[in-house]
Amino acid sequence: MIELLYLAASSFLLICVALFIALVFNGIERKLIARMQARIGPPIIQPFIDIKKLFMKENIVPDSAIPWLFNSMPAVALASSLIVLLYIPFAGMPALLQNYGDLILVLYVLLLPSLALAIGAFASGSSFAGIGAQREVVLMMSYEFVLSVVAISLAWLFSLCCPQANAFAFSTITSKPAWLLVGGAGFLGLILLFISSLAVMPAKAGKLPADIGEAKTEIAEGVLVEYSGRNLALLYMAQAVRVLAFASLIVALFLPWNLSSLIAIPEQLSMLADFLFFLVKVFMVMFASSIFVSAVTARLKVDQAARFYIIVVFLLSLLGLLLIGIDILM
Amino acid sequence: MKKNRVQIPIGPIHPALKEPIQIEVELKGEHVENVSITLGHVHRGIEWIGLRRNPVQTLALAERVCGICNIVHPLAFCTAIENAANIKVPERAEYLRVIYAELERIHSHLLFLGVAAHELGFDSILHYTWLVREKVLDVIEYLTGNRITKAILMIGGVRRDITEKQMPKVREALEYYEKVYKKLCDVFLDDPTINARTRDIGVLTKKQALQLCAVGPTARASGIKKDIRQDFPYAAYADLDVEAITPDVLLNEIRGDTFDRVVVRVLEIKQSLELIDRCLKEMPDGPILYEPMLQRLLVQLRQVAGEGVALVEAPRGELIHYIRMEKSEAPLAWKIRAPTYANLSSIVPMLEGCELADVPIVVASIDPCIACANRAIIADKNAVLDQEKLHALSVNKTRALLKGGSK
Amino acid sequence: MLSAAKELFKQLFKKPATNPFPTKRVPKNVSELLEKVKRGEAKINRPIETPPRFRGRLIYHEDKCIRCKQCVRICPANALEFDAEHNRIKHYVSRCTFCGLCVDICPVKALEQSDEFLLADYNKDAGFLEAKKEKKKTQ
Amino acid sequence: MNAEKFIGNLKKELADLVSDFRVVTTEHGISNRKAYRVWADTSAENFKNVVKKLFKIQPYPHFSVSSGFDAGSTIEILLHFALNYAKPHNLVLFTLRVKLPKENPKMETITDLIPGALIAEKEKREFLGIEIEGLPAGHMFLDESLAGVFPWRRDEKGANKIAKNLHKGEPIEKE
Amino acid sequence: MGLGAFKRSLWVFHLNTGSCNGCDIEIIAALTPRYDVERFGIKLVGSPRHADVLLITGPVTRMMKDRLLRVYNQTPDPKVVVVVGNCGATGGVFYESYNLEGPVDRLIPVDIYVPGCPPRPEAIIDAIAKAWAKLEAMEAKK
Ligand code: SF4
Ligand code: SF4
Ligand code: SF4
Ligand code: SF4
Ligand code: SF4
Ligand code: SF4
Ligand code: SF4
Ligand code: SF4
Repeated sequence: MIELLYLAASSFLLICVALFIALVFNGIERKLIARMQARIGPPIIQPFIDIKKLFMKENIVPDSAIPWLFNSMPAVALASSLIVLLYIPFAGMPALLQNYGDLILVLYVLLLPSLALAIGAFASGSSFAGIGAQREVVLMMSYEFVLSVVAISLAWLFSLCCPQANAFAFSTITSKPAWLLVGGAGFLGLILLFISSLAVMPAKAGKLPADIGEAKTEIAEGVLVEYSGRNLALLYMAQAVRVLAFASLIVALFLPWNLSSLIAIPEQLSMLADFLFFLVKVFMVMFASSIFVSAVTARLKVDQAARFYIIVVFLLSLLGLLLIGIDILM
Repeated sequence: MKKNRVQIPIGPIHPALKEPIQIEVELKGEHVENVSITLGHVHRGIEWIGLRRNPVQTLALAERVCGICNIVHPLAFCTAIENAANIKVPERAEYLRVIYAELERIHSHLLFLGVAAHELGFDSILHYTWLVREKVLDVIEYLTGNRITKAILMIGGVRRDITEKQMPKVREALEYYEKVYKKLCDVFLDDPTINARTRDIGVLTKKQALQLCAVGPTARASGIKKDIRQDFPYAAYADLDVEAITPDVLLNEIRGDTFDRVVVRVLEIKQSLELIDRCLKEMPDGPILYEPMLQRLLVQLRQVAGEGVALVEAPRGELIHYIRMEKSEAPLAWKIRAPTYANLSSIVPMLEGCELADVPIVVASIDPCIACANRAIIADKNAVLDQEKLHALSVNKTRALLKGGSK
Repeated sequence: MLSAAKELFKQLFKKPATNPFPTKRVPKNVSELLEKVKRGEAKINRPIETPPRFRGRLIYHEDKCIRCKQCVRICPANALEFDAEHNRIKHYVSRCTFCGLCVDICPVKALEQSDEFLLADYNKDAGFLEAKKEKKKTQ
Repeated sequence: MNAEKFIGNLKKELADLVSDFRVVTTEHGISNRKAYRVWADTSAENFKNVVKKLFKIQPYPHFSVSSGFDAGSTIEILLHFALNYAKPHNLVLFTLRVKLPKENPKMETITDLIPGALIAEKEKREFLGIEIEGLPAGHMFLDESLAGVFPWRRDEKGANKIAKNLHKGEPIEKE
Repeated sequence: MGLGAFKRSLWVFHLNTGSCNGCDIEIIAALTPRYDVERFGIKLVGSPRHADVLLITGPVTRMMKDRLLRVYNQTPDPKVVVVVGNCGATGGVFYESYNLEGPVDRLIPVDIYVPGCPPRPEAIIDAIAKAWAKLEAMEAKK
């Protein structure tokens, strides 16, 4: 019982911290993009201000919408993105829910926000939103393949190296960096997998060049078009958390090193240092895969994006799998 | 994907179109099956208003046909009146007119490039081009007194000279653009995403362009070497031997797609820079107004009976003004035909078969400025416009009227 | 793409091109700030400088005016009216197109254009031009 | 072909279809280069033949627009063509005038020859109340509330009765 | 609740009701690097439902009248209406016409006018500053 209470309390704490971090990162991102565009840009706390304001605004439900579905989906989106975070090992600490799920589950839960967004958009009854939702789904189908290949490859690798453990469990995968388990070919394979995961980021995060579901110039914010006030605020947060969750996932899978294990740090500070280092890693991943990319690309069309994921990125990840296979089997 | 069709109205208050115009595209899945255009949302009845005022007041009105080409509208209006009243404009004024018009072309084309980038979701480039554009706006403000509405033309000349003291700033701006031009080329002509989104999208064949009376960069991108500055002497263009730019200058081929329309405009920025440079050097001294006294000019205009017509190359293509004076304060007739009015029909063949995602960039690629097209035209409530036109097109094909026209 | 990416990346380390008018960020309290500016305790950033030929708000020199009404007749926006009661010209700022035709036509230079352009107001009739003002600009 | 020669041709070809064939030139620039404007009148019966003839002289005549106004007892329609284009400094701006009786203003469409003329013709129909034969029946394109109003007419069908002065917030008629 | 967040996060919907584009391009210019209104948390949004501020340009043509009213109603409260340019405020140079229903304040309540034809981008920023002041005054009254 105490255990459970402890779990609930720490989950709550983690969720709050994560929400905070996600929004700060979102603010930094907006600032950096502005700077790249030679602008001063909004203050870093802008996302907090925006959300606070949205909560003050009227929450309009369009006449054409199915109200309960329309109103519940933003909450589902946010909740599911937050839950993902509970499964991911943060900064070398074991994940809070590590005994209740594995990599496969996380990948599924990570799908939920996109699905909730699409369902909410369908429920709004607007044709713009409908088109946006269709696109969101098409895109989702195209990149999920890539993620499954990544998951399978890693699991395969770990199942051979640590046969006694559950290969899909985070505790196994993060127990040692995958990079140390492989030789030359496998190393190359891991690099390919890493790159393909990074390539999925813009689509997962709803950022350029794959912000197709929201394409402002074509379908007027698409999936979001009918949302306002509180619902919009929830979706906004869900979006920010989703990016953080996915970036953390990538970090957990590919960059699991801790600062304290690399350089000598006083015992008392090691937790804090690891945590900060983790954030830095997450941020680097976000910058490379999402922030910078979205500043320097145009929006692709759905079919272009889908083709890119299904053909280029998928093949890339398959090649990664193959290389790892070669490495393991030979 | 889905069998039933969805109708997506783009506009009249769609974020991609800053101006109200309604383009209704019928979709099958993501593909455009049918297009219809509705205008009239910004029809202010400018020509009618102009028939209630004296020509100098109307000049201010002509300037507000459009906030973007507000040199060329007054220029065409003045030229038409000068034609009707037999007024000879001083040579220096003709050169100044060219300088102002070319400054405007630079601003307008940069604006287009930014908007095109924005339609592609490439906002960083929107910010970049609009930052670059500020320089020419500064020069325009420096010379005329406002960034946008220049109020610089007057019947019989221009209102303000470019003095020797002002030259350095203009020159400095030209040098600045020489420098950034290379970067602009890199960004727009070599970028893979821009390429992927514009190559072979929204094709307008030469034949279609001729049939639909396309003008300006839209026509030139389809390979018609029409440019009023080259063809028809007005202002100092009579001395300048401008050459119409088609995309084959750079690419050795003409496809008439969205990319070609971008290429033409990028190249025309360079051309405008050269024209301004030449005018600054070759501009003769002398008066800048045929009649510096406004009162006397008005008295004289009240005596005019006659008609005049003027062609001018606006940033978006051929612009024509017709005016008829009948010895009274206000003109008897005034007709404006701005380039977007002529180019709008071309959108329909361009859009057929495109994907929804292509619609904004294809529409933007004719650089539509609906403000002008609407000042007089009205709308089709049903999808008639395109069907009629497509019908007309097929009639035309069978009659094989084109002799020199087709590719 | 690479050239654009390079440009944008470089920009990260350069100063932004923004002119921080009137303040860089939203001030905590605008009215307080304005008070402070009045007292000379705080400063707000200047807008981008207007050039000498700038066509801003009109200035009317009532003493010079000979009441010929040429300006009323030429104005394309009907922004000038002759106020018979007070025997002077009345100008509606919210109708004006700032074209300067009235300035050009006035035979005695009783009208001129200032460099004032920050004219936003809660009341559209607030801009009536009542008394003469000295031109601020030196050029 | 230079403009002078082109105009000679034009005059010859159109001799029995048009009247009052006038060439107006203006000079521009230091070089005093000439710009050529040609004006000609024709009848409602002949005007379409003139347009067809133009195709003989110019592979694809560029139709710029048509203007029109209420001249009291008649309505004048002017078709502006840019001919001999794409030849540096030698474009001929040809304006063909058709006078239509006010009681029954009627003319044929040219959209079968030049599809791009569609918008201009519709405009004439809306603004001057001209019947254009062969132009597919559209709706009233100005807002519904404007049915029966032809803004460019100077008679009782004009727009004066519905026009407003926004500064005063009253109809213009009152002035 | 405090209007502080509201003040620092104004989302703007721009509606052209028949302007000449002059004011519209200056509004877009205000977003671009030289002026960058995003530093105030101002964002142009594509749907009136997301908006706090309506920026209206143009003298309101017959066809745009209904749309103006609809957009106004679609915008959730609280909201601020700003008219940019003189033709929206009074009809400006188009003051007599048969196809205009304006000016804007005849149809919807307007909070701030920005005179100019078109106003410089910084005059629009000045209007925003006046909007802040107005919000503060509203809050002080409560
Ligand atoms: S950002 Fe662009 S598309 Fe969006 S509202 Fe502004 S101008 Fe329109
Ligand atoms: S009397 Fe003088 S001021 Fe009056 S209209 Fe004639 S010229 Fe102009
Ligand atoms: S279409 Fe042209 S005029 Fe219209 S808003 Fe866009 S850039 Fe401006
Ligand atoms: S095409 Fe017309 S509306 Fe567009 S910029 Fe030119 S004149 Fe203005
Ligand atoms: S500046 Fe122009 S619009 Fe303004 S009052 Fe003078 S003439 Fe009228
Ligand atoms: S034109 Fe000049 S002098 Fe005449 S009324 Fe106007 S301000 Fe006075
Ligand atoms: S100089 Fe001309 S405008 Fe001035 S008062 Fe004399 S006649 Fe009138
Ligand atoms: S106020 Fe002037 S510049 Fe602005 S839209 Fe109206 S006419 Fe154009």
